[in-house]
Amino acid sequence: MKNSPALSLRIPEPRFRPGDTVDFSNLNIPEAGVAPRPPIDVSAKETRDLAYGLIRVLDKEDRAVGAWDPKLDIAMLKRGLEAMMLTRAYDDRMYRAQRQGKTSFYMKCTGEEAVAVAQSMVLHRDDMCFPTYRQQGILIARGYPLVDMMNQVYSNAADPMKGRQLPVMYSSKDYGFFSISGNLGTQFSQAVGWAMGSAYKGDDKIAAGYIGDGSTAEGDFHHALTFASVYRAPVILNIVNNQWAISSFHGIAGGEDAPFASRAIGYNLPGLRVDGNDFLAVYAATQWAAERARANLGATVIELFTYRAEGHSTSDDPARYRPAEEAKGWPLGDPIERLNRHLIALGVWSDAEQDALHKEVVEEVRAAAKEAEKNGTLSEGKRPSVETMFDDVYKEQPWHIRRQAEELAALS
Amino acid sequence: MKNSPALSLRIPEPRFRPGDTVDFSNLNIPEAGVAPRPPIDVSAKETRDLAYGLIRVLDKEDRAVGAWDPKLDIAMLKRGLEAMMLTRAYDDRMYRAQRQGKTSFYMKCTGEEAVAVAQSMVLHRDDMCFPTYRQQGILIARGYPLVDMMNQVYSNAADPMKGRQLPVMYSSKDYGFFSISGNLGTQFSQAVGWAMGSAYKGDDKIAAGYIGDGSTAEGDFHHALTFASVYRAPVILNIVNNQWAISSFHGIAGGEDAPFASRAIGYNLPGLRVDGNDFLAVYAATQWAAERARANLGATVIELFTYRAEGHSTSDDPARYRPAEEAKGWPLGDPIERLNRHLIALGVWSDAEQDALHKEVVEEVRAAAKEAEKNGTLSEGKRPSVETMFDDVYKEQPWHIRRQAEELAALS
Amino acid sequence: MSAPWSEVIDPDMDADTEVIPRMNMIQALNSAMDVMLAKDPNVLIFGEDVGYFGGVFRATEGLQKKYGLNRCFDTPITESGLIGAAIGMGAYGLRPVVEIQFADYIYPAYDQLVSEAARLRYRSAGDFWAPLTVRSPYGGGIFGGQTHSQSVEALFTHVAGLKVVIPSNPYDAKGLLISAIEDDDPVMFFEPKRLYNAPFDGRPETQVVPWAKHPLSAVPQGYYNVPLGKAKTVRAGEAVTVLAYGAMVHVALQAALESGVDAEVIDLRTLVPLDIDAITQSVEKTGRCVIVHEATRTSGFGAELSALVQEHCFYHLEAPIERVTGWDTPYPHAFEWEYFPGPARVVAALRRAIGA
Amino acid sequence: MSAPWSEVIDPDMDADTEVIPRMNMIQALNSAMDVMLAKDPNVLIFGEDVGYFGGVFRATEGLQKKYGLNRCFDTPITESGLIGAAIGMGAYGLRPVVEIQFADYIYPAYDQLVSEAARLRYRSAGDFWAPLTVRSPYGGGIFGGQTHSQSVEALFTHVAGLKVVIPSNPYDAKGLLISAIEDDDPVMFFEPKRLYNAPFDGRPETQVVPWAKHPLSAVPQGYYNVPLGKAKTVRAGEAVTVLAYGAMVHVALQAALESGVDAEVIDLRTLVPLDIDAITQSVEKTGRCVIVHEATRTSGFGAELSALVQEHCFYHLEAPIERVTGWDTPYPHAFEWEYFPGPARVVAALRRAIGA
Ligand SMILES: Cc1ncc(C[n+]2csc(CCOP(=O)(O)OP(=O)(O)O)c2C)c(N)n1
Ligand SMILES: Cc1ncc(C[n+]2csc(CCOP(=O)(O)OP(=O)(O)O)c2C)c(N)n1
Ligand SMILES: [Mg+2]
Ligand SMILES: [Mg+2]
Repeated sequence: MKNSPALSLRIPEPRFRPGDTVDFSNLNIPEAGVAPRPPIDVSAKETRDLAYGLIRVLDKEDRAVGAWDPKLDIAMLKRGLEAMMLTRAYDDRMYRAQRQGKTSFYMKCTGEEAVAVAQSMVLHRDDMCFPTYRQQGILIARGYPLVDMMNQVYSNAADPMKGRQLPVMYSSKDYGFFSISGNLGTQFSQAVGWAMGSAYKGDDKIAAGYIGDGSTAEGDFHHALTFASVYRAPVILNIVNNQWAISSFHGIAGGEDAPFASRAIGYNLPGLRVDGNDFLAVYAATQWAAERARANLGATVIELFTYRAEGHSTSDDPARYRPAEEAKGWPLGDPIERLNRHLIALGVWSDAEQDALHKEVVEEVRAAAKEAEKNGTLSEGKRPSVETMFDDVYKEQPWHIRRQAEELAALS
Repeated sequence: MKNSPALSLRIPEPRFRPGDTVDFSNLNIPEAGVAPRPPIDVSAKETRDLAYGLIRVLDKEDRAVGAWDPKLDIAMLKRGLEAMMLTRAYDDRMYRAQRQGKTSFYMKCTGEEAVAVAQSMVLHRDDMCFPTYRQQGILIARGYPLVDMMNQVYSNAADPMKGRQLPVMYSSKDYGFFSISGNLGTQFSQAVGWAMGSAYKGDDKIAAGYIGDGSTAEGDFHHALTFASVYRAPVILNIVNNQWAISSFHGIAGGEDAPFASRAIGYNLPGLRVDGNDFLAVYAATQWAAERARANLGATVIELFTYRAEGHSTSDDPARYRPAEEAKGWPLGDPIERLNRHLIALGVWSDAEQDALHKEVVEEVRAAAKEAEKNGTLSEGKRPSVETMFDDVYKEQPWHIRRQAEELAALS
Repeated sequence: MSAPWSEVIDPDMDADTEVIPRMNMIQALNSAMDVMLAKDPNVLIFGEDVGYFGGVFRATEGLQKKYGLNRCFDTPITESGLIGAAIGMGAYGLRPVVEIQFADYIYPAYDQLVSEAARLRYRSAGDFWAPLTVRSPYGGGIFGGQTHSQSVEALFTHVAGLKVVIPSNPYDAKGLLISAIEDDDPVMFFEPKRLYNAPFDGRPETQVVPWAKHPLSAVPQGYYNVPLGKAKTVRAGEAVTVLAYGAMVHVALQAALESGVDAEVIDLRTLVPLDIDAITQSVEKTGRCVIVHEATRTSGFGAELSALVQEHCFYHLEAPIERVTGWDTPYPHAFEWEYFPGPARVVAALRRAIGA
Repeated sequence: MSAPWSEVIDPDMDADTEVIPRMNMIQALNSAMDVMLAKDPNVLIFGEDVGYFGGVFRATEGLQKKYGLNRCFDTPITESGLIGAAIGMGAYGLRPVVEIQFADYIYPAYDQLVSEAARLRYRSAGDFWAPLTVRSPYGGGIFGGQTHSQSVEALFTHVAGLKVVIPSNPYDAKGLLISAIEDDDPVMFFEPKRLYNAPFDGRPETQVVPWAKHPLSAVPQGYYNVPLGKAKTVRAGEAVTVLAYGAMVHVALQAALESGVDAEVIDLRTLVPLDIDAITQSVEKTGRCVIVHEATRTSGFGAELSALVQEHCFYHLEAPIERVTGWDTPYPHAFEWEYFPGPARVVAALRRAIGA
């Protein structure tokens, strides 16, 4: 024993810190089109190479290639492009609204738009998504009113959440969008439970859970995979690996040595690792997993490999912990640009049309914001009525909460 | 969507329930000696076949075969045999003591003795084990006084735990045996933390954590593997898969479709699946993992494939949920019998010696029990002094606890 | 000395069921689940060992056999996971009734209960909710040591959005559990395990009398409910009000008997929402109050009761409110009866309260 | 109107350090960790984002750079896992100081804290213990919505084996944190995040005055400690005792000023173990008591304080003890100031308490 070496801790560090030159050339990025597409009743073990690989459809020439090409028609592609662009324009506007003091907080999903948009186009509206705060694209792709999203961000008089939630914590049962929680991870096992509910009833609805790379470390991740495996729940378990969890890189969650998708195999669940900035790859992988779930074959884990191109939230300054140019150096590009180029390569789209669409979505967002601001912002104008803050703690208000409401009312 | 089938839940059920005929012939049991023994710096991925296979050393002719044969000398083998037999005799006596009303509760490890005994012979006494309630063999193999174990079980005046803990919840820092918790799973991440402590200090001590097959579903399992992987902690993470968790079979924990050892790979940790009733296999796998940990190569996950031959505890009647003969049908046999036969096959041991040893350990236990009972049992005789129940909540007794102690004292 | 429950005021059994069999508390709970499984296809039961085996306390015995694997099944050992799944199912429209094997093991699920189940309706402004019922045996008196004896109710009464219910007898157990299952809010239903098979008045040295001899073991076989939020006066008295719940109701009755103090004993039954009117009416009459619970004293639910009583009845109080509780230590195995707040301690408090 | 802290009784700074710089609370906490990292090689710091980045509130800024990766590092996002690891390290002989990024996110670690950290010494009869310090920002006033504003202290005061500490100013923050790190029991150290950068008296409409203008921002650079278990009278008065901690100390002082009521304001600083003597001495003098905290009312720590005050001072009390607290709802984003118990609510309670 005494001749063994002194032990030491390994504290993982990201490859680049502020001041370092960004060089992602050692990142192993398989070519588009090479990943095989197994039948949906494949065994978990047989998906191993997919879990360690990367499903990609769009190649360097912006063409859709390989077995995973979902062969979408042009209208669908354009719908996807528009929803992603609208999402980005929405984010930009709301970010600025926060900077202008109109609300307390905001979170963008810049660079990750393909995840929510492509998935929500695959899923049905009566399937249920259990999103994190970076899947606003689901609501936008499904046509949820922008004004209502903004009303929520402003906590104003028309906020569907009555001012109760931090900005971006939307909820809409009608749009298959479960109430977002501020607590990381918790909804991953809830998604499985919801899917189990559908199976229990003999229905045909499926669920989709979302978790960030950093949040996979929470116990909920393990509980979700365990339950999904044991009861063969019809659910898609998405890991959005955007490389960062606030200031911590994915290696702090254990994602450096083994890809997150590979966790799935040990639970006898198929794991797919997907280029998250490739709209077509996300679409195709989700479609595969959804078919599998609907065929009563159980859950699939999908790691969406992407990059958080901006700060964690309006409270964050990423330049403190990663090089400012890291985002630009991300080798998998930008999902909007890539889909745009694909449409151009197909000959059905042009830079001019892209510019026009950009103006359109910006204008749409601007108009919505004007509309929403009529209902007030967090700092000014109309608010939800104060008494409502005592509602919905329980279905019916118990005496002690009623008295507290009276106590507050008596003060003013 | 409407032409998809109605979904349904899969509720796993064990193959045999009371009344069924037990037939384990479909259990895939690899031959002894076939599993390769990789170098300790092997990558996690390369241990895949070991995680899905079963490391076995003792073959059908009771010989030690293959790369995993630890080549122990006869004295070591006899020490192991004796410790296992002593453990079983101890269990039998304490079980009867409970039935006689001398204590409230007891838990046996019958059929699983090889796990604790072999491992504690590999590990150093200043390494730290974080056992569950089925590793009493560690204390016994290390020569912790049987009388003190019994004092604990009786919660009597000489109980080292001062009557504070349920029977079998031993603690002994001196013997590298961490205080057992009644809460499942919690100590798995603590074992990793302790190992991190050793690494932080540049020491050479390692830790061993234990968790049951059923308890792997707790978040702590995931946290332990995550931390062990991220910080490369010098720890052995043991999963004691004895097939049952009270009345729930291993399939309820998700162990039917993918072996528990296979979970390790997704965390970039090597996973070994080991015949837990094969003393030599347990010894060898533990030695491999310990060497790895001491060489600063990090953690290993070991699934010890065994069988809980008796009830969960004195509160349990397994005949309610599994065939009474299931234990006898277990195809991997009994660890004591197997080591006994191995020694006989080696020509250094006989049935007569075995009988004599059996009488010896029974007598040793009987004598210890007589001794312990002088200090009282839970139902009769001396007890720890009542005032001590207010000690050790904090290092120093705060005023409110002191007043409560006075309040109790004033009553009598 | 006669059994303390001879003083129990009879239940008003308005349920129109013919047969009134005798049930112990386990049978009553089982019957509640049986009734609800039959009545509502959205009710399902799961938890550790509750399926084929019927639970370590046998509360779900026979239900899997009667209703099928889907309606009553085992879960992996992850309290957090099973509550998380139950929330998802609740949001789907089901009414999951889950068992946490011992209240001591509820902590891993604390986040799911506090951050999620309790807040879902509020944070979504009524868009989603999860009507789950969490059953869990709690309390001591069974030599369970520190991890099979805990009383955790106060950790949930502090959480807005959860209801907390604790029955003290078979009749209430069934009626309250049915109300809990039918309730659209998440309900924490804590079962005093020492009362499962027989009433217990805190005197371990006396012989166990089975529930069958207790009037509140007359439990209708069919559907009935006992409303949440309503306390029950189980002994009328003039000298002092005793607030109790669970096993402590029986201890309080025994203490009243032993002490000869004319105590009014109130069985709270629901801690949140609390029946404040029943409490204030009694304390305004007696001017004195003793609170009894098994949980650790500091920040126990007794603190809230004491605060409320003095807020509502300050000008009626003639003596300090007394708390008789478990000590601020874990439950030590060897000292079951030194820890358990038995009748002797309640008697002493009653005497102090009336100034005797 | 003068700043309420002009009435603060000056700290007795007996630490023999030459330079007394001005620090805000974040700097004071950072300084405490800096001092302890330098003093004791067994002290190490970890938590989510605390390493290179220095924590989302910057409390650990510069410590990794100064002491190396091993002494201050990031952890995976698993509060339970990091507390579990800290317990193991504590048992090894280290003194881990861990950060839970927001108190709202402490629930996943509840089991490890309650079942393990709190009980380890007791259940092993002193064989093992884990001297960890858990730092966590808590409380509202920052428009953090319901998951960045919670006050969770009562969930820990109920747990025997844990100490609970809450500072209200930079001087105490550093001195108490050093005591907590040196303490051999697990200490929950909750930091009122609204006070991190400036004192706050509950009046959002007034201009922020930096800590530098507050006498208690004079924080010695070196080692000193403020003992656990000792409250501090921050305003002497005769008419009514106000018990407060954290941000509410400043609100209470402001309310005293605004109301003109001659209130004695006690900053509890440590909730467990509580300085009962300081409380009873004051209430026996004033005969009246107002308790202020931000947490939800039902089963909040105010309930325990109320119960204790009436138990210890019943015959001195001339009016009901008042509780001014957060409401029994989650913290609603749009209604920050309707939820936060500001000076207006305390003033009203002071007036009720003195019968005005
Ligand atoms: C239980 C819990 N712990 C900590 C936090 C604080 N927190 C909010 S976001 C975040 C990082 C999450 O990273 P990741 O899961 O990768 O998601 P991303 O933000 O990258 O989308 C942290 C630590 C929280 N909200 N909940
Ligand atoms: C957190 C927690 N949940 C539930 C229990 C109750 N319980 C005690 S042992 C047990 C089964 C454990 O099975 P396993 O992990 O396979 O270990 P084994 O008993 O087979 O050794 C259960 C559910 C507990 N002690 N702790
Ligand atoms: Mg991320
Ligand atoms: Mg087991």
